[in-house]
Amino acid sequence: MLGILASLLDGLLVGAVYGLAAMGITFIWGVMDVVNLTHGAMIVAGMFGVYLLVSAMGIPAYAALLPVLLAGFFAGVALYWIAIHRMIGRPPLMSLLATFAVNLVLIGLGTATWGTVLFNVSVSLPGFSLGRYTFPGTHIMAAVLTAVIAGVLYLFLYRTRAGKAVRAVAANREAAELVGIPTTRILALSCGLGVALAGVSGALISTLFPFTVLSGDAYQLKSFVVTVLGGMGNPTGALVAGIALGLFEGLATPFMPVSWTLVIEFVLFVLVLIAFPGGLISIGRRRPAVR
Amino acid sequence: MTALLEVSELSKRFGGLHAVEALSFSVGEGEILGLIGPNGAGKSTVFNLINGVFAPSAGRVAFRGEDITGAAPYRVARLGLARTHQIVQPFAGMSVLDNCTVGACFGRENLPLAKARQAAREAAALVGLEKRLDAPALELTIAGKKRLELARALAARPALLMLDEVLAGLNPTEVAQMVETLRTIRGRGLSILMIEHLMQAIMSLSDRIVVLTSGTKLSEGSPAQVAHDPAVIAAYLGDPEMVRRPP
Amino acid sequence: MLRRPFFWIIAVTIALFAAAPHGSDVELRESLILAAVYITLASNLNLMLGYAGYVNFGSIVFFGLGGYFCVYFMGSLGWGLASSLVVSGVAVSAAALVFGLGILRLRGVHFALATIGVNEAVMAFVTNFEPWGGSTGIYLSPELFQPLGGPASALWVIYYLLVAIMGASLYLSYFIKRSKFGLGLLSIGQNEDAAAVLGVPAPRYKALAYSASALLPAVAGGLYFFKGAFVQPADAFDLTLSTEAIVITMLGGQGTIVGPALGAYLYEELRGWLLTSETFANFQLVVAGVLLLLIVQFAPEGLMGFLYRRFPRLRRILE
Amino acid sequence: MGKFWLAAVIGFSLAFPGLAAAEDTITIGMTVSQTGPLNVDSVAQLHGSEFWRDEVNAAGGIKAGNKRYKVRFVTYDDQSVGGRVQQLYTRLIVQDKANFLFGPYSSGLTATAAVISEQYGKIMLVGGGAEPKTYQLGNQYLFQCITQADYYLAGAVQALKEKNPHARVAFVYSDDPFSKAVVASAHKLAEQAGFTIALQESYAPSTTDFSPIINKVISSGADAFLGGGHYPDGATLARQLHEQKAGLKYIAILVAPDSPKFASLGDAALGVMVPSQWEPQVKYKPDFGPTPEQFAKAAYAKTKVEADYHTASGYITGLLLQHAIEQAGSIDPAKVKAALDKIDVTTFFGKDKFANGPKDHGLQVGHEMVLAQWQMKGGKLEKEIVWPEAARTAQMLYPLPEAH
Repeated sequence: MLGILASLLDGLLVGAVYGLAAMGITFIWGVMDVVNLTHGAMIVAGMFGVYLLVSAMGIPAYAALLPVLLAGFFAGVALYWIAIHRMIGRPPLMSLLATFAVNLVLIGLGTATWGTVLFNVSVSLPGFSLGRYTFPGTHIMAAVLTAVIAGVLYLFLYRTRAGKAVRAVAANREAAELVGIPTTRILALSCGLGVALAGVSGALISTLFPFTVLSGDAYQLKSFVVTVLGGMGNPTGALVAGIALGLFEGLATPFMPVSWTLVIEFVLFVLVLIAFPGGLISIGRRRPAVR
Repeated sequence: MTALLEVSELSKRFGGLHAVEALSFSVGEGEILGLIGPNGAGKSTVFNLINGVFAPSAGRVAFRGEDITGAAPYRVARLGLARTHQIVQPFAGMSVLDNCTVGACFGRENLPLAKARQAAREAAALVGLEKRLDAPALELTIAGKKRLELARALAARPALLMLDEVLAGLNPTEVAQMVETLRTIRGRGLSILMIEHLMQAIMSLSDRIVVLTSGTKLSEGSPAQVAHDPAVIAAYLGDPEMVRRPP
Repeated sequence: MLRRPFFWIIAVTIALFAAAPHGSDVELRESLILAAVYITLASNLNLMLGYAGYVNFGSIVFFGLGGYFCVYFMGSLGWGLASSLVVSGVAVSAAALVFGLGILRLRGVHFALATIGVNEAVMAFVTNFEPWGGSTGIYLSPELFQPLGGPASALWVIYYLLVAIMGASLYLSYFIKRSKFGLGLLSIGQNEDAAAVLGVPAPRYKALAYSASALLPAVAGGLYFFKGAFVQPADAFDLTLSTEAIVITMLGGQGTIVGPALGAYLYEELRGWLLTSETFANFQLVVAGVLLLLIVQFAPEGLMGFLYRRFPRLRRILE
Repeated sequence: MGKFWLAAVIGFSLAFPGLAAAEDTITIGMTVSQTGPLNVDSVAQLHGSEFWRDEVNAAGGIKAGNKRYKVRFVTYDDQSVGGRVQQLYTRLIVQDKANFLFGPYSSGLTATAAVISEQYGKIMLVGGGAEPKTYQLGNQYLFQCITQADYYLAGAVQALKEKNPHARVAFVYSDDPFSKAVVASAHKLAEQAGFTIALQESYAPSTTDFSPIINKVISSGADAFLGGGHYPDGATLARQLHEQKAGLKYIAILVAPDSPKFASLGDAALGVMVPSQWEPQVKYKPDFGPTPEQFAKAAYAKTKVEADYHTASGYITGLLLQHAIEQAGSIDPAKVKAALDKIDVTTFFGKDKFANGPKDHGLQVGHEMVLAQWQMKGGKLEKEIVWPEAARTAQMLYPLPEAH
């Protein structure tokens, strides 16, 4: 029994990080109908950001979060102007391919500079244990920081003018323009925020697991699943769906071979897309799923 | 006169909003029925309920005796019921000819490609588009696109043609041409169910008129009867008594 | 149909492909095999992407399943090449019909994500499916090449079969485009709701197109993995391959027939050259990425779109 | 007029014989995973082969009969994917006129490349394809220079038997051809050794978080852990086993712990064992070629990184080919193949012998694995050989310190 409880708790902790990773992609999708295929590469950039800062300047890993967040924001704004600006309003396939192109470039540069060698940010925090099961401090800290970041994002969206502008653009870009919202600037800001979220989730993940330049793909795919479960374009939904997915993995593992959980995850992914286009957990904004 | 289209007790609710409430009317063989009413009366919704774009909350729709309530749009079209859109929906990237050929191919007669192209040319000529056959649809003017909507529907050689404000946005000469076209079509034994705001056009074209307001039928009858029905005047111009009261 | 010039242009292309390596130039054959596979993938993807406007992101699942069926029939059940290929093709397009009825109710990016989901679900399933060797995959012994006259001549037989499959793909796209079914697909691609109102049976046509776009890639997959004498889940259901197929179709010009074919050939030559050139060897991903970014931003209608704009008369000759 | 030129050419060539004979060289072709997930091990293996080539050329080339052949490499990037392998190997054979071939990295790519090499009767020495199936399909020109997958964990099972005959073993391995083959045979050996199999789990290579699996290991009450996969997953497993205090006394993980970078895991690496084809501290007495120390020192001098077994595997493929050419006294493929078939030698890498029955030609039957363990030596994490007895350089740290 304790084993199942331990797995559930693990699922909750890591599910929160899945949720944070997915928030980046669902945020950009929600605001500008763009599927950001550089998401995986941006997560990896966040990981390497922490590694370089920690090894170069010896600062503790968690202190590197803020600089990575800022760097991610500017990278996001740059990504907007390079790949996404001309794609706004055009069929989603175009932005899909534009971001895919940037992803190719990032992976190419990453492999050329760092190869696919392993990197590890050694962080250890006292955790707590439940019988024979231990919960590393790093996982707990990651979940706590995720909650903090999600809270800050919520406050930004619902308690600030810029947040209101972002939500307006998300709801209807043309209408927002008519009432005087500088949509281009808001779109660039949102893209910056989305990539910053991806970067910071990468930074948190780097404190949990060793990583290579190619670790991004697994997280990108996981983010797709979480985004769809949470309802496309719904950041709070993504966080809750991330936790739900983590709990599912925690719950399923004791009862069946681990390799089958992936089969179920993707079958669930397709079924939810068909049956609940709005996502399983679509709290807050209801968006017409089929446009 | 057997009823071509039979709508009985038709209703549609979007959440709390009763867009259409227990509406009944019918369209006879070879008849032109006008459907009028203020904006938001639910006219376009009725069209969408008949040709299956929306599934009705209640009521029944029968076409030539066959129940088509909630049937998919393409099944309804295949039975011979064609319609135009209030906001034009051309196949922008395809030529005018191809646009019409789609109508001919998949309409009532389900024509093979070669015959369908021929039917498409005839329909295009009918609405005066014969010189623009190879032009991509997106290059047409708004009037041209309206004509294309009509041509596409006609190419399907339907038994019943539903026109959704086909005159809206046209200048007077274009209106006159379109009315003339509708008259020639009428001559071929085609029944028409028409939504229109231009009173003199719809009054002159229709055999009968149904007036709709906030989803319910306010009045029905010949154009003359409806024009003098006090309820209709009130709905359009406000309380008739007001005319007599001193300022 | 036969009067149209494009019908003969396809015939000439197939003849060129078949004659080009003329028996000795093995290296050219290997490069053309990859080009033929890419052309097959891109042309069949174009039925969904270019005609019906549906982005099948996970189209590689047909290729992978075809490969697995064929290798399993030959390796474990001892069937001949011909029967394995035919049954694989039919089985995969039937499966596509079933998948299609489910996911074709979705549109736009939701459909694209669903196709990714289908591909990943099938890969995860195959990885756990022991009769197909699970994660080890299936190895084929060289003896299976004997009926085709040993490995050397077998590779030639496989080459000609792949060229035939490529030709069939081009003709399939061509005949569909000129048929009533094609007109229906194109109208769905332009505006699905308006098409339905005009009587186009959208659900049935989409499912048929999805199933048709699965047949030839499945057979090509069977040949490809038979040639490699080994199939494992990671190679068979590699998402980058179907993303490349989309890039190729966009590069060439979606909705046209010659577009994807030209795009596939150019793409294959480019990647082949990048890989074997010293200067770009480890930057080939970067170069491919920058190139795609420029195309999507500045020439979204692709090569053919650009050519049609510059030489409108071309539109009557090339389709 | 013609005679004058003729005389000049002869005169010229006499004056510079070396130049005239245009330097006899043999070309060896191979593909390398410069990009994609297999990049780390594949490039390490390439460095080993290049190190051998440079040494041979420095010594004047391979002596065959009265001729000396310089070695030239032609390599292409196969991107860790089977798609282009056949195109590239065809190019190596046809356009680059490779006399001999080295295999690509990983069993899957080797199987695909074999179709081409077999067809042209080109000898292909494989330093990175452990899976035995490819050699049991009737291929005639393949030679596996490293121990096959089935024996990878054999040493770890026997060593465990000596330490704890009633061990409860957890097998957790990656869903890929290599790891599955290794664990399948290790499972049989473990049962024969009388262990109880507490857990048998495989995970998708893309798995990033192992905590659910590790909880399962804890629930199973296992005290020995055997498994892993290729590169990133092995390291993540080690770190999470440590962080979640799985309470294991014995941990052997495939491939990942062999790289010097594994030490960056710190305490999580302490006591973790890895089956290895070769370690710098092995004590083999070579019939020819460098001793293990000489190789280790020279390799470190060249690459500034302590040689891991992938580098050694790259070097041995070259050394065995060289030996066969020298024995055959010619570079004629048939003679070299005959020499390779008869090889039964000990080098810095250990014993090497190829099976040459019809059903297993080229399979490696001579080479033994060693078991290395990360131990704390003077405050620094070092790899020590802890099994077999003959090759031991330090006592095995068993059971693992309480930290685990």
